[in-house]
Amino acid sequence: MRRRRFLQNSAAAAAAAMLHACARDEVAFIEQAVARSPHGPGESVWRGSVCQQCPAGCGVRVRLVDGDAKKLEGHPAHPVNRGGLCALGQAAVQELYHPDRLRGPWRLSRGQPSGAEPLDWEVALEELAQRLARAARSSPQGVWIGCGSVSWPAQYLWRRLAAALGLPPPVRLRSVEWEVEREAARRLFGLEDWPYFDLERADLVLSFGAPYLERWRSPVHYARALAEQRQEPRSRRGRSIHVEARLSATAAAVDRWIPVRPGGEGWLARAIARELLALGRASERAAAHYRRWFPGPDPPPESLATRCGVPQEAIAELARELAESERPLVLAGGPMAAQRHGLFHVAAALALNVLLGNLGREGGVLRPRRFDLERNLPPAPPLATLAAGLQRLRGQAPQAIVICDADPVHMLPPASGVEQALHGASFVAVMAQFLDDTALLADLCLPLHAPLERFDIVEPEAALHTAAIGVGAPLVEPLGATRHPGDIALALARALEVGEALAWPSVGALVEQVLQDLHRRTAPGGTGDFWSFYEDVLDRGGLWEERPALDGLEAAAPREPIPEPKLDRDASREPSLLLAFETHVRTAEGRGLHLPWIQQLPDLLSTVMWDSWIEMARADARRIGVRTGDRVRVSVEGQAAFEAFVVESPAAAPGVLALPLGGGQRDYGRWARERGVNPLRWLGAGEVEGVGLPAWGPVRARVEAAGPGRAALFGRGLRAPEDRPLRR
Amino acid sequence: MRKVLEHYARKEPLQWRKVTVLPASAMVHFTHRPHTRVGVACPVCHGEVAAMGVARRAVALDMAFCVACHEREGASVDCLTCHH
Amino acid sequence: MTRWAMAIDLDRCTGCEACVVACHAENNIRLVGPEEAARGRAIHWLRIERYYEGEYPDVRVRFVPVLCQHCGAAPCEPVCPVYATYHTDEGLNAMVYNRCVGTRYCANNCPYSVRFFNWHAAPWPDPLQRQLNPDVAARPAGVMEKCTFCVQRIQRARQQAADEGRELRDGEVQPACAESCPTRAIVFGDLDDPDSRVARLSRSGRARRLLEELGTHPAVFYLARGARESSGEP
Amino acid sequence: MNPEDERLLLAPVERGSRGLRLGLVASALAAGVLCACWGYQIAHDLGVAGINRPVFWGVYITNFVFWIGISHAGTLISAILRLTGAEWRRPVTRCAEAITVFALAVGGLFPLIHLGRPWLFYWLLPLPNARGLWPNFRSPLLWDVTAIGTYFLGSSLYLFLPAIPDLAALRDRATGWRRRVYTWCALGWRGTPRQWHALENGIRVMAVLILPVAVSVHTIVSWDFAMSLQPMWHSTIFGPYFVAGAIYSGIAILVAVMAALRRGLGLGRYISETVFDNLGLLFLTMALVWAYFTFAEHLTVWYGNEPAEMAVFWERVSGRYAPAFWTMVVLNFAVPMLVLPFRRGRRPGPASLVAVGVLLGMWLERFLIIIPSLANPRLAYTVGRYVPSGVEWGITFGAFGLFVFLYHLFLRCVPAVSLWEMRAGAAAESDTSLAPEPAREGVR
Amino acid sequence: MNRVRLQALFDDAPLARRAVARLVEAGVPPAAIELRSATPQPSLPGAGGRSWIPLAALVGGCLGALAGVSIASLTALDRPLVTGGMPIVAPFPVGIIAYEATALGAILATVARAVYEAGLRPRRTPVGPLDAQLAAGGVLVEVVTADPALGRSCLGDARRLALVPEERPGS
Repeated sequence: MRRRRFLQNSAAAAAAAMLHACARDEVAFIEQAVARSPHGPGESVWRGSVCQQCPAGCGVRVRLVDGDAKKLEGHPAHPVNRGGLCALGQAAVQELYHPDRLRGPWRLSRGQPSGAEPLDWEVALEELAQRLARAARSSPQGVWIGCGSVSWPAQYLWRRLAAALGLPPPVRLRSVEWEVEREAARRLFGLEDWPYFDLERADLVLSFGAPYLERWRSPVHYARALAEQRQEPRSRRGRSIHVEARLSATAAAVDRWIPVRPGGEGWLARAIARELLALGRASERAAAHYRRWFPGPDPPPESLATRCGVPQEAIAELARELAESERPLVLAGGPMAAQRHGLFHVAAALALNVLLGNLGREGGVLRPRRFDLERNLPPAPPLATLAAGLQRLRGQAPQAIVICDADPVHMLPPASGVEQALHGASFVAVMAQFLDDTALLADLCLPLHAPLERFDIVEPEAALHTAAIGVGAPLVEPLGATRHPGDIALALARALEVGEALAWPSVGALVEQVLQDLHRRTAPGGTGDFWSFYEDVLDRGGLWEERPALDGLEAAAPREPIPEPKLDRDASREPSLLLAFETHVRTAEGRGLHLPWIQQLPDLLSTVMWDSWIEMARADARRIGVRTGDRVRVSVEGQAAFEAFVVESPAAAPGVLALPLGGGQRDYGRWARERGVNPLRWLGAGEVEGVGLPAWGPVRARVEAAGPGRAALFGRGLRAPEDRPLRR
Repeated sequence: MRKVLEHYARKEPLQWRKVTVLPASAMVHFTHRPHTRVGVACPVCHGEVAAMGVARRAVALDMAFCVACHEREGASVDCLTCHH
Repeated sequence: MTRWAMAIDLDRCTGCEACVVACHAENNIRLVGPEEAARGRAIHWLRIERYYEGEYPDVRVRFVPVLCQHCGAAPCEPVCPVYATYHTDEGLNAMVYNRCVGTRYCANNCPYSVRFFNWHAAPWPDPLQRQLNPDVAARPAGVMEKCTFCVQRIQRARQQAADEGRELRDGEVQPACAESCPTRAIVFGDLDDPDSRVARLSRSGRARRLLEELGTHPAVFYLARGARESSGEP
Repeated sequence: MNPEDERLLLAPVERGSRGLRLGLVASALAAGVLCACWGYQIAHDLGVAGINRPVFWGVYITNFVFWIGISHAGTLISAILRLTGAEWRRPVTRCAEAITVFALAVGGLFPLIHLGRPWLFYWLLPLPNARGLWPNFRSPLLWDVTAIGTYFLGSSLYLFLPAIPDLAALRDRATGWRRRVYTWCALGWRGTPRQWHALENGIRVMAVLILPVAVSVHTIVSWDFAMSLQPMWHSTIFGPYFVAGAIYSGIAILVAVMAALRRGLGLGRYISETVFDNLGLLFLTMALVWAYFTFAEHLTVWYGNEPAEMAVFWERVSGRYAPAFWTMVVLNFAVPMLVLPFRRGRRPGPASLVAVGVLLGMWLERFLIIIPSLANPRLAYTVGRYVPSGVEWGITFGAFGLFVFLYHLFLRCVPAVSLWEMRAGAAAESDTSLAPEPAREGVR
Repeated sequence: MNRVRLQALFDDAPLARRAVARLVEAGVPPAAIELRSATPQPSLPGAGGRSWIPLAALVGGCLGALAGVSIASLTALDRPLVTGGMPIVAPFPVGIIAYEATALGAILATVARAVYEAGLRPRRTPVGPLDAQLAAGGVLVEVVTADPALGRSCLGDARRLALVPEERPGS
């Protein structure tokens, strides 16, 4: 015992001393020292950090034993997740110790297994620098940088590097629907950001497609909000209604699910708006706005009803419920937004908030709050939108493409042209933790630190009514020769003699500087010692405002109308409609499917493990002579597409096939390799009107039996025993 | 002992080796704290390390040994106390 | 005297399954590949049971997170020929891997189907084993396993309290599932302490227990969906 | 009974025959399959079997119940016949008792085979240890251990005791090492009146004692299921139901084996048509008893209409297991009802065919009692499915091999028909045949 | 003087019985006379008499029951197993174990007693020329005596008669 205590004191002292004499690069080293040494073997240490499995930016606490990360828990005080942590977040530790993580730079040959060879970092960086320099000299426009990292330093430093080299700004790589939702928010509320939906304090929540209990925006935050909206501390239980073509997990969890015709969401919103206007619930100004967004004459009610597939009286009743509610709230988004008329669907739904007049009010749509991290930093142009980026990509094949921490090949439909561009480009460098579909097409593959191995600041991409950031420090030794994407940018800057523009020796230093600035701002007059503040922030894993604020939000003056869909008669003779959906762990990005914990997690509704599946109505299944677990062959628009398992669902609409997003990676580690189907390969359909992004959504398809299969279902039973038909 | 002094001279950390080990296959979770708290003397399990030239395993740490002591001292003999 | 119990608020549960992964992470539950999973060997100490009511278009879905109910009169206990599973003084339904010979009788006699068998030894491809929780035994092939209410956490908290020379506080012990739950639907605590949250919830009008009619006296309470005010809940 | 009878009955033991040697080798190979499969399973863990969650018990336990059932042939029947002094028992008892012993030996293997960690089976025995551990006598599995142990010991002795005089006879005829062995086994039997007296008394008392054990054994086996909460296991009539089924399958294998001996060893003269006729009637009775229990069991469930139980019920009669169920009904009920009521149907040929069918049917019955209940637990979410693996089939097949192998060994060591009981029978007959004559004289 | 063993094979029990009577009259000690048969002959001397086997079974049963009860209850109680207030000993199981133990005890006692009453123990038995013919039926009377003449006088009406010189130990 005495020996241990002695060790503690000495180590703590040493750590403190070095912190003060902070030669910056040591910080990482010290963090590890502090994290481990003062404690005896086998004792657990808890440290704060931030989750980077998705852009929500939850605060986490990490359990460390003998220098290994063992468990992640949500940080109870963090406003985003308030102690909770979703399945993907929990699984981050498994990603950290995944046997197939990239542990050193590789030279690849565009997907050919042959000719892959490991490199030294020096060589790799040298080559990347030269390529960038050459490309920048010949034609700056010929360099295309895409960034999907949720790490703010990574984004900032790459934006800064691009600016310093006179290259176009890096492109934000997010899946289509996220961008469409942003566009809708820009048009309706004039936000260059997503609005925050104050679900917790709303008493009637009507959501159009937005799977806010699955992976949409900030699932942990919104799930908690829904729970609070229902039970204590609320005095009266709030209601929640979900509108979607398929019974999603969200639809299953809310109080009522209203099935619509796929592609009918927007029309339902228009129909409700019509009723609301008729009921005179909307203010003059709101009504005027609405008219300018949707100038077209309202179709007659019955036609609206047929377009959305919801009976008129149901619509009327829904509208009345909204009108009578004190704090109604309407959410919209999700895969629905990626359809050809996604913007229409989202905008039409969100516009209901304007009619209901809940903008900037408790339980309504609020302006998100953020810390301005870059106020006192050298300026860097913002990330280019995906639409603009893809525009440029289609222009002329870029010479050099650099992708940072994203898998656009997997998460964007082929129509995006990313894959062709990668093939066409003369040089492709990819920074990734795993060999994903994009990294497979690279010439140069640079391995990244796992979040727990590096300094980071993460801003919740879907910001709340409370400004918050997560701050992470290296808590474990890097598994291999990996780096922070920001450090790579800094190294490149040095190599390319633009070092003075990026004057930080390491990301750690940048983080420290930002925190110093925040310290000055949050603690007026810089009261309190910075180092204790710094320690405290790292220990809590972030910094956030204690209480939420109500920032006003106004409907934006409409400039152009929202494009409404023409009534398209689909001539296709294919019998059924195939659509793709999100689950708690499956998104278009396909993140997390390389982890066994996620693969073997039974899907909530289908209970399928380890694979993709086709969900269909029992009657349809019987028609083609298959039952749950059998394989079917699916052909899309007449051409053979893929095979998958069938899962019969009592909730599936007749004639509708549903396929989960995310699967079908070509590699991505041993547990994801060639597993399942990536719907985006088959569901691509034209452009999202008014946004200029490749759309994907319901397509005409045909299924036929392909023999029995060995599906891994965890729970085959559908009905509670007492529901069993009594056949006496 | 001379080794230790040499280490000290070279200012290297000592390389300790575990001599008192419970195999993972035993599925036993032992922590010193509860035992030291109630004042179980170290030699009971570790033997008179001070008297040893080279540290070696003093007691056959089998279940009989643990259970006997637990029963003697009135500690819990619930399997779950150690096996979980 | 302590009697550990759990309350699960079905009105808060959204079926996100964070608890399921948390349980895997905490308890070193073995990795079961696709082939074995297809053969019905997947292991989830905690699962979200999903039941459909009605047919399209008016369908309702019920979620029930099901884990070992730590029954007060557990059917699995008397049938074990070697006391590998038995009742502890704190009301836990214990499972001692060392003692198990693998008759699997307990699993057959569990009305909740929450017991699992290690059909094979667990593979931990390097460096995955570095994540393993040192407080939880890695089970060998041929033994049963099931939810333990995270007994290792209970014991850790006990040690903590003892070192600080005090009693356990309500809410101090949190199983991995409860701690991870995004909606705080899972509450764990001592049923014998009338003021503990779990005890109060167990008295709520919404409180039900699974297959209560079998007389197993489960230690897990489910709070039915619906408004709280109508239930006289504290 | 004259010397060539003796020679004929002793021939298999003393000279053997090509048929016997062939059978011995073939069955040895089959038994080898069991060993190989079990070895493989121990090396690669229980996972190589098809059992899973929630179907934790599969064909291993099916076989266990089946073989323990089979074991009720001999001892029980021979005991009943002995006590009732049925004359036609004489050629039956020995080969019947042998069936019991070997069926128990085979059946007793299966609980070990199905263990997750078979090498720890001895933890089920109350062995003193320093770790403060003890088996749980509340567990039906411990009841099994005691009951089957007792039954095995008892029926082995019950087989041995009446065999002593024949062993002595063999001793007197044998030479060399065989003589030495038989000398030891025969315990110096000389056939003095005192010895005969003790022997007959012993046999009679044993017959009385073994009956309740036999009944208890399969009752307890049934309680393995009835003690649990599983739908359609938790039934009060399981005890008698299983015993009836056991005797039924027991008689079936007895008929089959005796028919085989009759043809194989040419014992037609001793195992006569009369024997089959009587056995056939007993067989028929048990068929009816079994049908009655099965009907009662299913009727109760169906009328009670308790959801969890109905799930299993429908699974059996109209669901995934319907084919097996109706095959069972045909083999165990329809066929016996069509054949056995008629004297010609009770002749060795048809009777043995029926018997084989019933054996298959009873195996299916065990299977149908175990699997559908497990596959449909109370919480319907966890519906299971079960397909036995190659290893399981191999072991099942090997078990039959092992049984036949042991039986062949037995035939090579001890006469299949009890010599002295036949002699006694013959003697008694001659007495009765002499009796009438003085009567006739009286008439004159 | 060297002794001989006389073997006489009689067709049925009454004849043998008479022969034995004659021998006894002639002063042959009953111990020197042994009757043998290949089937039970209830009418022969020594075949009757009361048997203690049932009593042995009873005693054995009681001992078994005792053992069963104690192993199922007492030893279990003696072990400090933690069962959270659940019973370690329950009446029904104890009953079942006791039942089986009873049967076991009784069976073992029966066999033991039977073997004892029959005076059985593994040993070689001398075989005379007529033993083989016993199987065909009849009763064998064997006398070990010093004068062969006695045999002829008393066993005259035997179906067959044989005389074997008694082999000495070591010869």
